[in-house]
Amino acid sequence: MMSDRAVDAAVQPLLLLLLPPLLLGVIVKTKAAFAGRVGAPLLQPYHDLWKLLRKGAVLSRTTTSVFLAGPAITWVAVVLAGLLVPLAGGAAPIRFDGDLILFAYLLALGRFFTALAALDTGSSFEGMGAAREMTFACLAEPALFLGLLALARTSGGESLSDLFGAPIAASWSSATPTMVLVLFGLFIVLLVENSRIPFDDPNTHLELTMVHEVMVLDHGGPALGVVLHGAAVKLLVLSSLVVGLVVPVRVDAAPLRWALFVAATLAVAVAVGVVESTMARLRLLYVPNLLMGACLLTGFGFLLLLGTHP
Amino acid sequence: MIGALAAACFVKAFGAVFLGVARRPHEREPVEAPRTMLVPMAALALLCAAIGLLPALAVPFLDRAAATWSAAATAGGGAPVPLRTLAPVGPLGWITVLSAALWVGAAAAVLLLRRRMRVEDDQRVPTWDCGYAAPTARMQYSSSSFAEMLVAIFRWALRPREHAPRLRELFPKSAHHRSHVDDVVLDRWFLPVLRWIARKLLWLRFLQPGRIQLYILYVLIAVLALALSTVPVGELLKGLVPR
Amino acid sequence: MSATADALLVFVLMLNFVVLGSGRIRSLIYTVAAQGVALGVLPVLVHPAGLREALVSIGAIVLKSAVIPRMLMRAMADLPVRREVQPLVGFRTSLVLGAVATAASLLLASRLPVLGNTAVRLLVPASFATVLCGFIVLIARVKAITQVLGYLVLENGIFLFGLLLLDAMPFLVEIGVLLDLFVAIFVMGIIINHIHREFSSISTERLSTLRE
Amino acid sequence: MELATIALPLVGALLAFLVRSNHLRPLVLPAFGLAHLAATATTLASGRTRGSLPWLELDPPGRLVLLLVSVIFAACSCYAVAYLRLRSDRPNRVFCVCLLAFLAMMSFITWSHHLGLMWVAIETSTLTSAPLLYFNRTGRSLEATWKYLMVGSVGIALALLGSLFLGYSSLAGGHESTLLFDDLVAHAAQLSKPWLHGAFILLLVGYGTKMGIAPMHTWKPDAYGEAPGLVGALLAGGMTSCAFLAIVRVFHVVVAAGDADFANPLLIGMGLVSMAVAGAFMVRQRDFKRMLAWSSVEHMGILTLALGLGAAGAFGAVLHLVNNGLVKGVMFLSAGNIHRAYESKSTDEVAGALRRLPVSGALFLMGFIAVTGSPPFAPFVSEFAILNAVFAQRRWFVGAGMLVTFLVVFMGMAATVLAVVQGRPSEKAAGTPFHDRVLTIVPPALLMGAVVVLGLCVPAPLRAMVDEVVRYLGYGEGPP
Repeated sequence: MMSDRAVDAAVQPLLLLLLPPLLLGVIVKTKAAFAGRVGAPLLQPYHDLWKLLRKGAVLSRTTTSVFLAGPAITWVAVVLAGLLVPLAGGAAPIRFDGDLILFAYLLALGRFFTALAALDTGSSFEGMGAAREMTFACLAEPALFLGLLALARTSGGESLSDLFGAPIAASWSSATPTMVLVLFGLFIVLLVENSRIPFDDPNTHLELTMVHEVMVLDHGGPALGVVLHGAAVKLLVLSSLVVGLVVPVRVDAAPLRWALFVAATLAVAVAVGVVESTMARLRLLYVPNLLMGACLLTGFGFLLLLGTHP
Repeated sequence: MIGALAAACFVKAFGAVFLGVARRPHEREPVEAPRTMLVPMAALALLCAAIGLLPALAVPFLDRAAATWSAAATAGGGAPVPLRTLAPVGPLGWITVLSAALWVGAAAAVLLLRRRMRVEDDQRVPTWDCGYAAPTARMQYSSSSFAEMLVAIFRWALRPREHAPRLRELFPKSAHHRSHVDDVVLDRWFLPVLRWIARKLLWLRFLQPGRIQLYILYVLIAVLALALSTVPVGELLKGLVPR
Repeated sequence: MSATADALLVFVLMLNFVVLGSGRIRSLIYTVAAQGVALGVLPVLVHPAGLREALVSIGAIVLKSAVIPRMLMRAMADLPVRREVQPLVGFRTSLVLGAVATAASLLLASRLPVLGNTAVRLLVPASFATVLCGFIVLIARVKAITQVLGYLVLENGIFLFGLLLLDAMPFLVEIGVLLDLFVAIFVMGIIINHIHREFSSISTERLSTLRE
Repeated sequence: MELATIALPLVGALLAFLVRSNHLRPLVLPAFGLAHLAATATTLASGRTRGSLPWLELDPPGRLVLLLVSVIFAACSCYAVAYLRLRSDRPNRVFCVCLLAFLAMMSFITWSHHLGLMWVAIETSTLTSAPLLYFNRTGRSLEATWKYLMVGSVGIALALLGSLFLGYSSLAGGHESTLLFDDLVAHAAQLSKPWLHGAFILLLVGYGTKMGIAPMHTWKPDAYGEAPGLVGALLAGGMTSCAFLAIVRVFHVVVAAGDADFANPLLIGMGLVSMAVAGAFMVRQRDFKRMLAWSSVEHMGILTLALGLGAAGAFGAVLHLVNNGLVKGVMFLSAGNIHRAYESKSTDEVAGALRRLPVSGALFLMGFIAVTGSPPFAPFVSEFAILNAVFAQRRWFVGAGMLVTFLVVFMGMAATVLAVVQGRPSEKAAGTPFHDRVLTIVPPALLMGAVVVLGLCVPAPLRAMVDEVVRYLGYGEGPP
């Protein structure tokens, strides 16, 4: 078995770095399909990234060193968060009790530095974006935490890897209502964190309507590349949470597991695409209500467990 | 929630103060604080970083402190039940590894990115302003505008104070809008309660009007009150009927 | 022998009411002096005549009926202040209060285990009544000099109760108590003079600036 | 052997009376004050506590109070020299004579072992202290003296009646009537209960009036507010302790008679009432001397309450008696300095005392911190012991009541003291001639030093005396 863990440990970082742009491509493809268009090729994001990394840079006069530090630190934080999550049902490369708290706060760290970088440019657009992002984060984080706590309660473990391994199948049967609530909650958190449609339109050009995009408005060249890749990895990481919930089946053979995982992740990407094309952007005032709803979902799920599980 | 609120608060504070463009021309050029003020701050920052990186170092101290405290908890007798020592609670090993990874990774990424995007100062351009004619420094997000959405969500608790301009003439001249949230707990509940109590206590002053006859009456009342308080009422009533 | 003591005690109780009812300060002083005389005689009657009892009663009579009243009269003489007693609570109410007080003390005394052998059953209620009347005078009168007289009546009441345990109080202490009474009245007299000089009136209404 | 501590001050009083010059007379005070302190020390060290007459004997609490009174008087007498120099415009013959006579009477109280004798001593001390109050010769101090004398005398008259009740209770109990403490304690079991209860109530009210516990406290704010700081220190430190000594002795008789559970609720009730009243009247108090008077009412309430707690509270009560005396000494002397320098007592005019009178202001502030029971100082130790006792006996409401009053008192006093100490002195205040002099600063500083030392560690001899008192009260070994 030892070699199996080693394989996992090796495959996970590679997957973390390579798979995410594919997810973006799949989302764009599904939206195009819905709109009856052919849409950009699946590998388009890889080309964008490659082009951005080689482009020259344009820096604003008002920015300080914080401006460049933002995207860099965000990227590192998100990648580290990725290492905590058991992608293919196995054990995550880094596993210890209480790492779900570290996971949430690594995401928060990334968000923190992106917002700082946004404020550094001194333009009101970035300020607006940062304000909105922080506000949404305040409401999304509790939903994430409650969801993870609910899972921890059902599986009895305290580290992410224990949550998502074998116990998921058992808890589906024993606490199905909770699992359903947590699933929806986490999916909404996924949408918020990656600023997908109901909360923010990733490819709009109207600055006033953006949330996440406007924060990275002033980044160009490699910095923008790093930011995009970081966002993609975050999408993968969060969707792996959802995948861990949805795909309870445990298969021993490593290659089969990984294949199953990739397929499931792509399915999630398609789901995101479907949501994006069917729903329109929510008015900014209603976003807090929806986020409150997510909190209630996961919170209620957690409360349901209080009676049953020790 | 608290973590995110804290993050929002510090982004606001750091951003409004340090980042962006100066909102008002400085009277005199801001100068860095003297070394003696910087060193202590730096030392503390390093200490935090050190504990973050190597929590295993701090654990023995904390254990000993907790042990004494827990031992005192059962001083009444019985073997002192030591609190769960900190060591097994936190996976200190992993935390050290991860924080090291975070530090090294971040530093490497920043340096790499900076080398890739070296731009001389003269080539710098103003921030992209979406073609707006005359962006002024005052258009930046100030701290209250940054927190406006959050304050709106928690309006029921924070009770922000608005100083909105009231438009009177047809062609309004300069207007200003200022909103701030005062220290809710202190200003809204604690001080008013104290003032009310002080007023109530002042009302008691009539007990000491300065007339000496009243003071002697108080002495008599004291005797009667003490006497009555000790004699159970039942016996008192029985006593009223002379034998 | 106890009959005359009882008569004297009833006389003291009567004097109490006269004190409460008297409207002029001069008559108030005379009444208190008379009470002093009555009290002075009592020790000889209550206890078998002995040198100690004789000395105590003589001391009491001299002090309570002669020295103190004269001092108060002299204090009154050089005070060109109106002679009437200013009651805070009307005379009639003071009398009613006095009656209630006497009744209460009689009742209280009846419940307390007084030793049967004392010749005088009336002694304890009389002392309580006098003490309470002293309080009433203190509380219900405005002029400072009437308060001193109220204090005197209070002391008389306590002196009355003291007769019960003459042998408990060493002679020296007995004289000490009397001496203290004299000095207290003396100091109060001086202060009344100062009050008069300061406020040109000895009514305690002027003495209420210090308040919270 | 008691001649030294009682007769000495009387001789001093006589001498002061004879000394002609207004200037030399104040020197008599420290001479006899320190002599008295020396006499007390030798008496206590030698252990000869039995007086020549059967009625004079120094029982354990008496020793403690004698020492406390002697220390405070020594400090006040040194302070008095400078004070009378500053007030050389006024004849101080009566003041010096009465001061020494006052000391003599207080020592007489501690020595007296007979209830009647003790009453005479207390009555005379009231009479000797009345002229001290009237030193300032103003209408207000006259009114304060009249009230002090009147309410005090009425109170003590009740105490005399209470003593006679006690005598009669032993007579009714079958023994020949006696007022000697030893006999009373010996026959305590046979004392007839109703007379004993009546006696305790009258004595508690009587000597409570001299202590200034509510509701008999009404004279205190006027008297301490108008008296010179020196007299206030002596009254608050010495006189109240003697009155408390009288109550302790009476309580000892009651405990010996096995009626402690009759007396304890009364004491605790009176204690709580006085603390509450003090707290209520301390809020928004603009005259800082009256504030000290209310603080004294509060601490007397704490003492009575602690006495009522029985064994556990006895240690705290006795220790608090000493601490309170010392701290009150510091507060009143420094308040006296401030009052003289600003020629006003109200916080409207008095500000910036730390700048105007650096040492007195600092002492006043430290006194405030000590009096409200903050850790480094002595009152914290005793108040902590008392609170410990309260909660050990599961008296939750009493404990809660105490803590609330401590808080209210702290807030009330803080407002006044900080208004006095901080800020900037007005020009008028800066102009007055009075400044910190050696003799006006050293005595309160020494007392403050004592308070700090007692706060850190109770020295062995004092500890022994306190334990002796606790044993005297019949509670065996006090808490560690």
